[in-house]
Amino acid sequence: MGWQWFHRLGSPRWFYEKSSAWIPWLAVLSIALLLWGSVWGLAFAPTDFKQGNSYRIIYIHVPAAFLSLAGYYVMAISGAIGLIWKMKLADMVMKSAAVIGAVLTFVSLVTGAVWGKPTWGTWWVWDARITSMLVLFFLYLGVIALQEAYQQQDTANKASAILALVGMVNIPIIYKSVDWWYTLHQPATIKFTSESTIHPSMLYPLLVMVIAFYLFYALALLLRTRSEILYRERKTRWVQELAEAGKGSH
Amino acid sequence: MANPLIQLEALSCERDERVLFSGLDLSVFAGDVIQIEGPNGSGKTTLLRVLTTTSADFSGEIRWLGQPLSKARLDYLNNLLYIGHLPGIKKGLTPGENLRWFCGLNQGHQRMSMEEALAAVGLAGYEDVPCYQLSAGQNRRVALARLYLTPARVWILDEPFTAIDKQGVANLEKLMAEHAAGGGCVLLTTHQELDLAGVRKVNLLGYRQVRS
Amino acid sequence: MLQFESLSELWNMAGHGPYVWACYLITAIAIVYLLVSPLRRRRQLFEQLRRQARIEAAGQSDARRPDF
Amino acid sequence: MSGRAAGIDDSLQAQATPVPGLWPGFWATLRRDLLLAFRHRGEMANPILFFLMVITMVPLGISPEKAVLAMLAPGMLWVVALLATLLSLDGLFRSDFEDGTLEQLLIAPQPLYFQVLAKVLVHWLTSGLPLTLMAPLLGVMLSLPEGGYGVLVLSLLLGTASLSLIGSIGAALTVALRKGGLLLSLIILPLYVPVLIFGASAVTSVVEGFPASGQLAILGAFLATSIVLAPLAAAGALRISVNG
Repeated sequence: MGWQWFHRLGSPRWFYEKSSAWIPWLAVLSIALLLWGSVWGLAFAPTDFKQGNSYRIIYIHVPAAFLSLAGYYVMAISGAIGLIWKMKLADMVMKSAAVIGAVLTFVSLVTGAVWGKPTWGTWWVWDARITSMLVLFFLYLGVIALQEAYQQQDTANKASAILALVGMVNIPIIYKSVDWWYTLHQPATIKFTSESTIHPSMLYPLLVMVIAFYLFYALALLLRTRSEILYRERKTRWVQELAEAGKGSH
Repeated sequence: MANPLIQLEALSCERDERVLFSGLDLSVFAGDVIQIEGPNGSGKTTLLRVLTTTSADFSGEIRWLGQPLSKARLDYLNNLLYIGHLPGIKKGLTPGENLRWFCGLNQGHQRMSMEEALAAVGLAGYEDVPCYQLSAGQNRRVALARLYLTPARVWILDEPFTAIDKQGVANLEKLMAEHAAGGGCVLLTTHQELDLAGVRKVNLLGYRQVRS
Repeated sequence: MLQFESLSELWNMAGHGPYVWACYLITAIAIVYLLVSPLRRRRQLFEQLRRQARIEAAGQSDARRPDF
Repeated sequence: MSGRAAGIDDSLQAQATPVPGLWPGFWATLRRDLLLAFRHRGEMANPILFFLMVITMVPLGISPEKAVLAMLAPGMLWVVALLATLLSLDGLFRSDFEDGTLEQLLIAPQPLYFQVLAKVLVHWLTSGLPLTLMAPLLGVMLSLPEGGYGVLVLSLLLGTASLSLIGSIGAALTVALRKGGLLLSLIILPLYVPVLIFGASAVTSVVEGFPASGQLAILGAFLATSIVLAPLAAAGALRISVNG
């Protein structure tokens, strides 16, 4: 009895129908929080006396960085669930999470680079965090490339799930190694301290943005997984009926 | 009635989101020679691959000596010999070296010497010739020499007669009959008509799912 | 408390404006992409399925006609 | 062992077939792959030649000045050794996949873990080990300072073994793909980052007069972890690749 929800969750159709109710809530909430946090961070939060206004990039850089790492775990764990319990829905979540994670990692990389220009006077610094982020980005790209390389969907899922799991085991090691490498080569002049000196009035909008990004991540994952469900179940009657009934609406 | 060696219960195979066959129940007894039939694409090779455990695209249960395969896997594999489309022969090695590797994996359980086995498939004197110098048919026969060596009870053969001459076919049929009579079983696919008494035929077309 | 006295000051951010706004723009593009691409894919899939259904329906009504 | 002329009847039905030994299976694959590597010695030389040639490009591309080369040497030797290993990885399971012996390996009554380990060991013996032995020579060409040679060899010895092990996962994941080679590099290179960092840093620090025992210990830890985990992942990946 207790396992029934688990098996039902494994049914893509059940999930598709159930989840349509969540989308409006998630969409409204995450977009509203994103806008609120952005306006707060851009216009109302106090200017940092050391970095000036460029620090306002933190409000997107840090949440994006959080989610790119958390997203990797979402991807790897759902991949593992798909491998172990052969749950189709988990495979679809994994495939969706790979793309979303890669996009968010890219965002945090680019915002980090742009932030570097006014702060350090250069677009790219081999800072520990940015370097780890770059490696993380490569890991995502590897999973996506492997996923795309296989014609057969089932093999693609399993292979990329294994790669994601191997990556998950490696991520802490990679992060620690890069940290260690950075302390070895760290030039004394560059010191990245904005977070240790951050003032509470600067922190609240960051908190809002972090929550907003998490909600947005859930929304994006949901939308992407749902479209993946439709694609993979396109030969079934319920999807075809949905197509007939849906016409153009959302 | 003796207990079956292999039991398939409600076996269904799905590949590329297409159901190849479903609801296949089959009991394989000692002494059986079973020919799997069906047109191309009906899942013959897939069924054989499922039976060798290299394919997991199935639902249903496979039992070995009454136990689910997941529990009796090692014992089953220890009793299995599979020759597939690809002969599984290293071109860079000699027939003797190839067979030595196979025997090494099942160490110490061979029924005759490698020379005898090669002689039985008509390759006497070829022990030390690299396989890339042999013809496709001869390579095929190197793979078939494993049948003489193995103590395995279950033989799964995918098109074993490909590139084999008439005499070779007759020898192979005789070998299969002996194997079955000795308490083994053979599952095979072939386009040829087998000259063997008591061959059971299973046509996969009969298990094709009808879409409602 | 609002930190900028005019829109142009908000835009300029004491020289850091281009960097900050570029970051927000890139993020906005990414967000829009992540929201729109699954919806677009779904619309295309539905269109394709409807087209297929139409072809199949047409085929069925012509079922008595011999092939070619 | 059943007798030579034993009839089929008694050998088949009399007793259950005994379970084959673990080490004989391991040795069988080890010996077979070593034999194959020996038959194709020409191919074995390729990664070493690659190593040599790329190292030759360094002074040509940067500067023949001794001080510059000495500074670059540890990192360069490590990066190029890593690439050379990567180049040879694509063939690890490919030929077995193409001629059907991989299929036979999967259904052998042997734990796949040890079979993969045997194959990776041969790969290391024929790529990582020669690269390691070559490295001091190339160190001379890049004017690596005197104290660095021992640690260079030791770090490569430990590190290339980890590289072969980690790489086997990628080789297993891409074995069924026609154009797996480039993809293999893409998915494996990020995983090589820690090994590269500690390997190159071991050589650098000993050249600069610091002890390298910490880095070497970490490389050893990587190797131990890889021996335990990588063949497991590779074995799982092989089953998936052959299934698809």
